[in-house]
Amino acid sequence: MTGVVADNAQRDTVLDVSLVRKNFAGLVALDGVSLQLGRKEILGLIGPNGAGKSTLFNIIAGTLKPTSGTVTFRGRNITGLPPNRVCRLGIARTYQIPKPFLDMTVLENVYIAESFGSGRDSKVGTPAEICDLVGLKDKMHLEAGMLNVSGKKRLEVARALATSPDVLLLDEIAAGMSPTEGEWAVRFMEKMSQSYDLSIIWVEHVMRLLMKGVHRVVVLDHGVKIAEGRPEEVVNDEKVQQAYLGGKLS
Amino acid sequence: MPSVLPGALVAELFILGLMYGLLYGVLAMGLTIVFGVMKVVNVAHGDFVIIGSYLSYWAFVLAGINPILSLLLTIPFGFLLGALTYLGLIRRVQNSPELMSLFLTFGISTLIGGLLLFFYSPTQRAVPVALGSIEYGSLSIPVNISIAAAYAIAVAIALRFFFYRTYWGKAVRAVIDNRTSAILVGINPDMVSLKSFGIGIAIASSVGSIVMLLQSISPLSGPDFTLISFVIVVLGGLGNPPGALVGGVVLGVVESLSSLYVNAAMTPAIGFIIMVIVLILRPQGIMGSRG
Amino acid sequence: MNRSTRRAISTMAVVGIVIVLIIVVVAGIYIATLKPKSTPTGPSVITIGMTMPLSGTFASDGQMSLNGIKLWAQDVNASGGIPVKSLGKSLPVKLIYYDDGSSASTVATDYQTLVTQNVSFLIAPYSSPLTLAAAPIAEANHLLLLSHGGASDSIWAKGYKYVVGVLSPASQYMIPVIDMLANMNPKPTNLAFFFGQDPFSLSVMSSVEPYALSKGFKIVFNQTYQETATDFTSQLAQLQASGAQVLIGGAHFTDGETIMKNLQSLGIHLNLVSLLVAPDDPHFLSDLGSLANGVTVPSQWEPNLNFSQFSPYFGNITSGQQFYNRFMTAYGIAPNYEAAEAYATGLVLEKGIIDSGSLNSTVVRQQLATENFYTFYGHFQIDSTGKQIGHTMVVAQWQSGVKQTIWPSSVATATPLYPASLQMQQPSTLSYSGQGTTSLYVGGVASESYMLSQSTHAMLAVTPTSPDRE
Amino acid sequence: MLKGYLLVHKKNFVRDVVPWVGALVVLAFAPYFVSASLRSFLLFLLMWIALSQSFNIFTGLTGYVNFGFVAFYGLGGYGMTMTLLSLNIPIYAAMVIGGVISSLFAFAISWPTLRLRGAYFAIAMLSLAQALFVIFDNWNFVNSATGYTIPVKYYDPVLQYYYMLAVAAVTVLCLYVIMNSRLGLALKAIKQNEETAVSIGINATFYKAVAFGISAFFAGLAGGAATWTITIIDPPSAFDTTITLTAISMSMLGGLGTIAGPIIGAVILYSIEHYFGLTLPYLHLIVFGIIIIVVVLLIPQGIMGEIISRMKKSRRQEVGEEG
Repeated sequence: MTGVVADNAQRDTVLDVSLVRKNFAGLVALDGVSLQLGRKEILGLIGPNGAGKSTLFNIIAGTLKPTSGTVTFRGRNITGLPPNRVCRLGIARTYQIPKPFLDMTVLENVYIAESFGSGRDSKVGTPAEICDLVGLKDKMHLEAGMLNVSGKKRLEVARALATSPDVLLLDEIAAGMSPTEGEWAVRFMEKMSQSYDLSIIWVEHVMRLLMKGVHRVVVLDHGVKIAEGRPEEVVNDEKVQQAYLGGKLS
Repeated sequence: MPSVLPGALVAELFILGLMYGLLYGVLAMGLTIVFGVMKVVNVAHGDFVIIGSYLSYWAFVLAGINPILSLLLTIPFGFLLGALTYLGLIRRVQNSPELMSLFLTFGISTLIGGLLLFFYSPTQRAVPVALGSIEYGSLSIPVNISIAAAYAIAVAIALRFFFYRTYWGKAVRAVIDNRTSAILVGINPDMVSLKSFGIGIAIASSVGSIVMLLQSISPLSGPDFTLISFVIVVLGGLGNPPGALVGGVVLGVVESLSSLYVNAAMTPAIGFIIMVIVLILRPQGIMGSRG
Repeated sequence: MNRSTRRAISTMAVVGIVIVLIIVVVAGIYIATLKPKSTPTGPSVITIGMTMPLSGTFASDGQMSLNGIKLWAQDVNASGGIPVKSLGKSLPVKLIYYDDGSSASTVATDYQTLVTQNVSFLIAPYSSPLTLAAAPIAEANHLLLLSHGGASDSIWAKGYKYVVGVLSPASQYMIPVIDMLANMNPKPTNLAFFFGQDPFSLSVMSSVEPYALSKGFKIVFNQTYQETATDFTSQLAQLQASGAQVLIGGAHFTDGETIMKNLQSLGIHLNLVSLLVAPDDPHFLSDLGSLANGVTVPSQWEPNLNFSQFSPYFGNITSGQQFYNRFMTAYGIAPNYEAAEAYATGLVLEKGIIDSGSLNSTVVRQQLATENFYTFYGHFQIDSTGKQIGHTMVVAQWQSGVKQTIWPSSVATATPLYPASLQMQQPSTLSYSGQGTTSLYVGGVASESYMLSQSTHAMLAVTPTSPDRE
Repeated sequence: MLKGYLLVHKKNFVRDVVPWVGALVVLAFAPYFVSASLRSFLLFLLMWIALSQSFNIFTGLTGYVNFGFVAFYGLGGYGMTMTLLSLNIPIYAAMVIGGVISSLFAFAISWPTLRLRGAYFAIAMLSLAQALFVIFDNWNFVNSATGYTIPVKYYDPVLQYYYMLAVAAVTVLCLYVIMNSRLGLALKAIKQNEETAVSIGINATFYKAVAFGISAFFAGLAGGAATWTITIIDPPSAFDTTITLTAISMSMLGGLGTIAGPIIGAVILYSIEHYFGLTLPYLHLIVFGIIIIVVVLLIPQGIMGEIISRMKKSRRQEVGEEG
């Protein structure tokens, strides 16, 4: 199997996105984007609105099929697999606009994710423990619809963690959280990544926060990867500055 | 007996199908506008057609008014009825899930059917208006169907004018296109909904008047019209008024020409089968554009 | 958390109890309302049960039939009831009837209910499918089921012992029309068949097709249609192209009218049109006006028929005209053959009870097997399966606003209008032919209907086809 | 297996099960002490319970409105009748075959139709059922418009009652089992948010198809039992859209997605239809229409849905106090 060979060769690459291209009715949303995610790595994915970040997430998660290019997860080609298969293989995601099961309690939300997510016991813990971890312990029995924005974002994270993922796709988790909560999120992700062998791709608009939390940054603009590297390098990149029109990055 | 040449027969069937299709299309336009603006599937559409038919029937019986003239009665009446139905009932479920409006209009349909049956009995009604046919060589084109087609074209032109030349028409188009943006540019969506529901029902009940020229009706015929409209609307794409016209013509012509090969008893299945195929292959309708 | 789940459980239990309570209460109310009805009426009244399609597809036919039977019951009771020898006295009749909404499943439910309500005899609902739905229940409960509006031959092909037909079966409907056409001058050669896709019409078609071929006719167009279809223009355009001279077909009411309207709008020239059921109804004239002219219909009965010279003759009503007038006075609308056959069904039952002297369905059924008599409706005689073999069909035709009997010539009141094609072609202008007849049903139901009398009505009423003319 | 602490209603066998068993026992002995006409009323009430409940199994649990529901009923009826007449097997076996045929049809159409959502799915199913009607009406293999009659030798109203009771009871039981199973959990998630459900690994296509098939199976069983009782089956009665609409109205009035809801709805609406239908034929349509409109406007979740949401509300307040 070539997959096994690849796995041996690049033991540290968990997720490999290669030359992914996506057209929507003639519009190019992604134009040959490649990126690699290492084990226990937290990768920041940034770019102005319409850069193609969400499209890339949807392609990795299986919601969209790429026009061309491949997504390889731990040596296995997962391009075009349906989202439920992708999730069961070990890639979990959150939504930018939280999409919980509104009429279920927080605990039930997490429980469902745990029981369908990976098909094995969660490596993170029981549903109640996960609720505790993300700080929703006292709201466990509230219906998800009753949570505030911050609570819903925490629930997104809890639900994703409950599926026992190896790769976590975080979509603007800190947006809607207070600065203190944001700090917590950064520390939390750091901890999760280390304790549970979790690799993370993190899209965030609150740059200041993101720069603290991630090991590496990939910058997209108009569907093209324009920069990649350590946060401080990327911030000073000319093309990135241009893309953001006036250095909003600092 | 003068025997018509097969070529002429095909031509005649095509023309008949085309003219029926135009009427189908306009009937369905009422439904599709309502769906486009409000995302309400109006299951009671056909029952409003029957209300129009009864209005024309009584106008004829009591005052001897020709069904074509009674359009002057059914159009404003239909608009008023639609506006009132919107204000009293539809408005309350507009923001609920689609399911709820489906159920609500189903309730309205049952109620209208029940009321008509209760007051007028299930006996069929027809207006004894006899119109001949126009002969072109070996073609004979019925006058009543020609009138129906002419009316359909007139409505289509009037709607085109409304949609592209008037403020409210543009507002309706804007809401169909993108409700949120329409609200952002200052369009009052409730007013648009009110007017489009009124227009939808006015079209339905005016078609009811025209139908009196073509066939007998009874309080039980409503759902048949609803079903035909559904088929057409799906063919043309839900919420796409020009699509409805195209869908209607396609259905009319296919039904008419298929009668050469298929026993009449199978004809009603043709529309349904085409529709299911279209739904599977092109859920956005044969017109092809999404939204 | 425990507290809340426990509360939830008890609420679920409460809900369960509520359901049981609802069932019990509804059942209780039901029993309470039923008790008085189901107490044995004893021999003080003859109870006859039936359902009628008063809503749904067959509603207008059902209403006519119901009126016919109710009129019979009224007449019998006015004359002091039916003498029952075994009881030594006359008993009045009582009708129990429900609306079945033209639905076979409702028929099944309602007849199951009826058989528990001490009925002595059953009358079938109008139409073949509904009669077929009622038959097994009558059969299993050994109750006589008289069919007045179920003509499909299949009803008598299932080996039922308790189902008796009063009307001619479907296979007989179009036979006299073919006989008549064979005698026409010039004799047409090309026939078009266009029947409805339903058991009754298919039954008619399957017998007329071989018969027409045996008489040397050619069938140049042969299709069936859905009764619910709203338009037949494309089929009729092909019919025209096929060179057919005569159209034979139809199913029930609405479709028949639609065929006529479509024929007219296409300007099709035919020598004759003969449709099932629809043209017999007086609404056919009021709905279509002069367009009705020349259309023929195979009929079970016409007002101008007179059987009083035949014997044995039974019944208070001596002629079709008398029934016509009687019905007109009672309901304000002209009877069609559905009304007449329903009334005659009552007469057949009456005769069976009188002659057998019993209220036992089995005994009366045996009696009816031996009967051979005439009523205003015509001859009654059944074969061993219960199928009607005595009664014969006639052909009627609309002529200048009057429905005339045109075949067989022995009972004809007018000569056939043939070829009738000139009436099919209307001028291409708007013309109102005749005024609409409007019947306004008050209260909707099995109640009487009131007429807003119009000129058509008067035209229908004044059709003095006196019995002498026969 | 589900972990008990997560369920809204923890199983309490005595309180949860006793009312149901009680109702079942009462209904089981009913033929011995009620009049034949009441028995016949109960028989058809049970048919409507079975139908509205099997409608509920799919639509109530997934939120997809199946406007072509009657197709399952009709196919079950035809399947039962045709196997009974041609193979001469026991009625229950014929009924099961009818259910299986109906279920196979559901699986066959699930791939194209279940990809559609909302109004599209509703209209597609409505049209499919109508198309089936026309096809059966013209298809000689199923005796076209004439249909079939069940011979008198099979007539047995008491046995019919028990069969219908069994069908209704099994349907309700099955719904209960589904709701408390992994399948039920998956469907609950799909109903609330299909996209999220898929994103946490739920194979929505598969679970929806399974629910569709189960719903069709029980509707087919009920169709078979009903056909046996009615004794006649032809296309207009087997594919009568009114059956779909009645099942929808019943489960909606009672509360879609609940166990008791469709039963309550069936009891109320069938009683109305039965009483008014017998005496005032058109009035029951008016009453039906008004009930539906009022339910949609005032209690869109139905009677049981309303009760449950009030329960939740009070629990929420309780939790709020505790927290």
